[in-house]
Amino acid sequence: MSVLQALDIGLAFLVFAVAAWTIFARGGFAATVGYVVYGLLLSLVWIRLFAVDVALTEAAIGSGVTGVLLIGAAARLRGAETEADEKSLRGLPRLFIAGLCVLVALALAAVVLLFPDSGPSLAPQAMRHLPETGLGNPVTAVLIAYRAFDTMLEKAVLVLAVVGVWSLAADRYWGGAPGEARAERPEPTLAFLAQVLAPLGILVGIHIFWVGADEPGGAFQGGAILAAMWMIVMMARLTEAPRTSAFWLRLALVAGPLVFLIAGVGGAIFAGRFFAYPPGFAKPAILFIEAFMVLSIAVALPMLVAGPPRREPRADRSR
Amino acid sequence: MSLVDLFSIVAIGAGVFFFLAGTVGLLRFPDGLSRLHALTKADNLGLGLIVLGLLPRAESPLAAFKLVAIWALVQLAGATTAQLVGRAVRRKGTAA
Amino acid sequence: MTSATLAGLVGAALVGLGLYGLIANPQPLRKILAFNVMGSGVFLVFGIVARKGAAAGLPSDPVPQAMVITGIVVAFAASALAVALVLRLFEETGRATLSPDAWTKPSGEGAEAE
Amino acid sequence: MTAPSAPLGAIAGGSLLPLAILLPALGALLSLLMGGRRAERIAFLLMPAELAVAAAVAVLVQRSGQPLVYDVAGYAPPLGIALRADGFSAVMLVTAALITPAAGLYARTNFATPGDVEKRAPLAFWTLLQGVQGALSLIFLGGDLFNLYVGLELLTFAAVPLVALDGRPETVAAALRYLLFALFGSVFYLLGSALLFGAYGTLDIALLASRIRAEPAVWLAAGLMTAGLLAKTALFPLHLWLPPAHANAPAAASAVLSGLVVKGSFFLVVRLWFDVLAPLPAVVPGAILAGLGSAAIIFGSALALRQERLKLLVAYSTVAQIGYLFLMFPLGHGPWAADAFAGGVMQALSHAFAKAAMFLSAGLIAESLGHDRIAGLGGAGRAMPVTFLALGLGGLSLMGLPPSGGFAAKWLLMKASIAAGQWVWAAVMAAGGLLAGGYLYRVLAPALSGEIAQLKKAPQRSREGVALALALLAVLLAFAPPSFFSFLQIGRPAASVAFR
Repeated sequence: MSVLQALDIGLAFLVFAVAAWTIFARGGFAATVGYVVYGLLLSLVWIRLFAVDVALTEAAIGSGVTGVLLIGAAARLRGAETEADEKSLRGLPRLFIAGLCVLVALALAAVVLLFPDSGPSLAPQAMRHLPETGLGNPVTAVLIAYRAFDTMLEKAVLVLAVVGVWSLAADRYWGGAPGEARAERPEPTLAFLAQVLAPLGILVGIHIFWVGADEPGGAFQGGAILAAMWMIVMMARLTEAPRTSAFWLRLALVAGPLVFLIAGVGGAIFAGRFFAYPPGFAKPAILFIEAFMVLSIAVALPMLVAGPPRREPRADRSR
Repeated sequence: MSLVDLFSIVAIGAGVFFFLAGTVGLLRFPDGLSRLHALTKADNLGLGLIVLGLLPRAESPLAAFKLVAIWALVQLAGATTAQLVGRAVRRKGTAA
Repeated sequence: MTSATLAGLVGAALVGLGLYGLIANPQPLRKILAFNVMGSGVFLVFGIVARKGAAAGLPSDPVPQAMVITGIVVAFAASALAVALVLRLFEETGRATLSPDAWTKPSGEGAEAE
Repeated sequence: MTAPSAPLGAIAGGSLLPLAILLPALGALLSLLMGGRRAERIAFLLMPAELAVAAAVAVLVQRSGQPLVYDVAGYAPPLGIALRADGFSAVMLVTAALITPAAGLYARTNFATPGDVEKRAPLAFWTLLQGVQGALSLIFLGGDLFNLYVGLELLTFAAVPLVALDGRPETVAAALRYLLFALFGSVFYLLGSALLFGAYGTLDIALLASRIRAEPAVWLAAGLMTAGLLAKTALFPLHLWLPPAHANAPAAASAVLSGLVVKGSFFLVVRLWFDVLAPLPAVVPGAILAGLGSAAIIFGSALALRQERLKLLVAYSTVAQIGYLFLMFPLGHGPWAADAFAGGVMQALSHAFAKAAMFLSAGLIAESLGHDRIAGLGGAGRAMPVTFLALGLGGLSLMGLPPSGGFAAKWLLMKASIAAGQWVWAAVMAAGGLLAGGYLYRVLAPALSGEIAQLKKAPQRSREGVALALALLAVLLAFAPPSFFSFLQIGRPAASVAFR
């Protein structure tokens, strides 16, 4: 036990140090790389907290997909940071802000330490209702059954974010594909990786979604892995990002929240409550909804990383 | 302590040693390519030994298979990254 | 000290660090990084709440766990929108700064009086 | 909110509550899916239905005299999520369901899709507009703090891109700054929620209100959540993002952002202090909030006086008018509580209508003159009298002159603060009214005198009508019957109702 404790303390220091590096490093690119490492370390922390579902999500989305997004941005902004540097805060205001932040952290730490070791919990209630859902993983039950309303709306948040990102395109590119058009042949190494990894990754993604009903995993984590596979294939230039006006793309984007919403209304008709499941029919309904959520996540995350459309729609059509 | 435990300890210990050596190489070697060399060699061996040490402790054949799969995936990713980094270093010239 | 309490302390420290970066660093990309650090600190606070709610044979309360999963996805979407805005600003002006005098016309149109 | 929820949950009307949220969400999803001109059609198809649902919710709340409650998915809190509609929710829901279509009608000219080819700005506008309405409905009805967090994020993601819709660098920068403030706000709100969950094992508002005690975790959570919500509401000194964002957005978007979106986070500050934390003694926090509000009134108005552009002036006046909203907080306990609460709500309503009308008018003025410089407004009022009538009637409410909803709001707040012996708020309100008179005079006096200005193009009658209708609604609030005020108290803890 003491070895584990030592490891915990070491992990805590490491997380803190890498986070500090992310905040204080001079170069934006270096800080971003630090952030990716930080995300991976955090998933270890989540495992130590016995929250494997969260650890998977943190590794896939918090560190992985967010890392790709931020590193891409940092690479493009590399030249832009020197000028802004001059305006960074100095002297008293900086000290004041630092003091404020330390105060917030200390107050928070104090309150966290005051929490009793066995605090209030919804775990018994979550377990009591678990048989009604036909699921074995209580986290999935919370996400898709007890608090289904949250999850459906959060899928709508993803869709709105995609609309927001796309809306930043120049008018002439509207409907076109995101990402630069490149005539180069695919990078052979990356193409090899994509060809080997993608089929495997797709299997793993679907597996993680499928076992999520009973074990750690689920629609978010599986969808994020599928998203990563699509991103690798696009990065290797084996395929291009689709046109943002493509109907199939939009259908895939809204399918998750839309099917969830329709199922929610169906619950009002067949089970007497919005987002309720008819008794005995819960598990198939949940897996059905989750399958569309996986699809939407797998499409929305790469689209959010790819950014606004950057190519004229007509040029694409002639392809 | 059984023979299996001893095997695990030796293999994982050796794996950790290789990781450590690789990290030292990454920090101490003079140029990009030799850093890369140190890192990839040590990581492949290090992770391989750790997986080897863990294999006898796997709960089921499926879990053992997953361990080997992790090692293979890391190999694949490592090899690709090394290629890409190596090319970037060469393109930049000796400056790196 | 249990690992949950330790994680809680780390969470508190991360919130402080992230808050500092969000306010004090002038570069938008660094602010986005800081927002993510701060966000993960908040998620860790949820994490220790979940861990301390271990009951009914579960090592961790599933409800806050589900909230964190939702939160991670939302934080990613926020980062994506922010990054898209920063990159758009950079493409339009050649700079990525929030300071108004860098991109407004001399008349100060649209700039605020600070 | 302390009433037991179980028997009320059985009321069939409760199922209207999820519908009020799901209809706009469905509209936003379908608009993106169908694309092109159909995005606008879907929006206009659904908006009457949404208004009908909002009105039905209000009628049901009025009939039962109690809040409507609905446990989504059939799981009661704390495990599940409850939606609740009290009097305040219902009036805000109706307000949003009126202003959103008004902004939509006004925006039809700017965001039309002429051909078969989908255009960027129209598709984004109609999708996001419905997103805003869905998010606001969720915020007004949500009974669970985490569900409300999702609502806040939904609102942020719908509102921020609206600011940058025309793509100029200054609007992109304004949107980015807005987003960073909003994200800061969300994270703080979420952190506070985490602490409350850690302390009480629920995020349901009614359950929290029955369990809450004055202890460190609660005070820290309250502070964090309030700070986060204030950043989103743009209360002084966290207002820096608002003027550039609201002044640079397209007029229809500004009307929604200034009229409604900031009220969303304000609504949650009220939920927090009047429902979740109601049992706590809140003298000092209330005074701090009102102090910040007072500073906002004075600074916002003074800065509005100095602006050279009409839209910026209107935006700074939003900073000031937000200040009035916070004067209700130190007056929440005592015989005057009902008046103070009604005054705050009245201010939220009248400002929503008045400010939407003013931004729409300002947009018409900018389009007709080709600019919105205040120095160049001479004689414009004589060229487009209806537009300036709408602007002026909106201004009446901002100044707090009778007859207007703004007058009713400020009078109630003043009455309450005098009854409570807290004269300082009354003095601030009087000063704020004078300053508002000053900045409106700067706009209206030259516009209504001198040679008739030459217009580049005359404003469309229908769009002027929309602005005028909103301004008239702001005026009509002055004639709200007493039953309206008792309606606002539905769902309030008995303490504040008893003294009415």
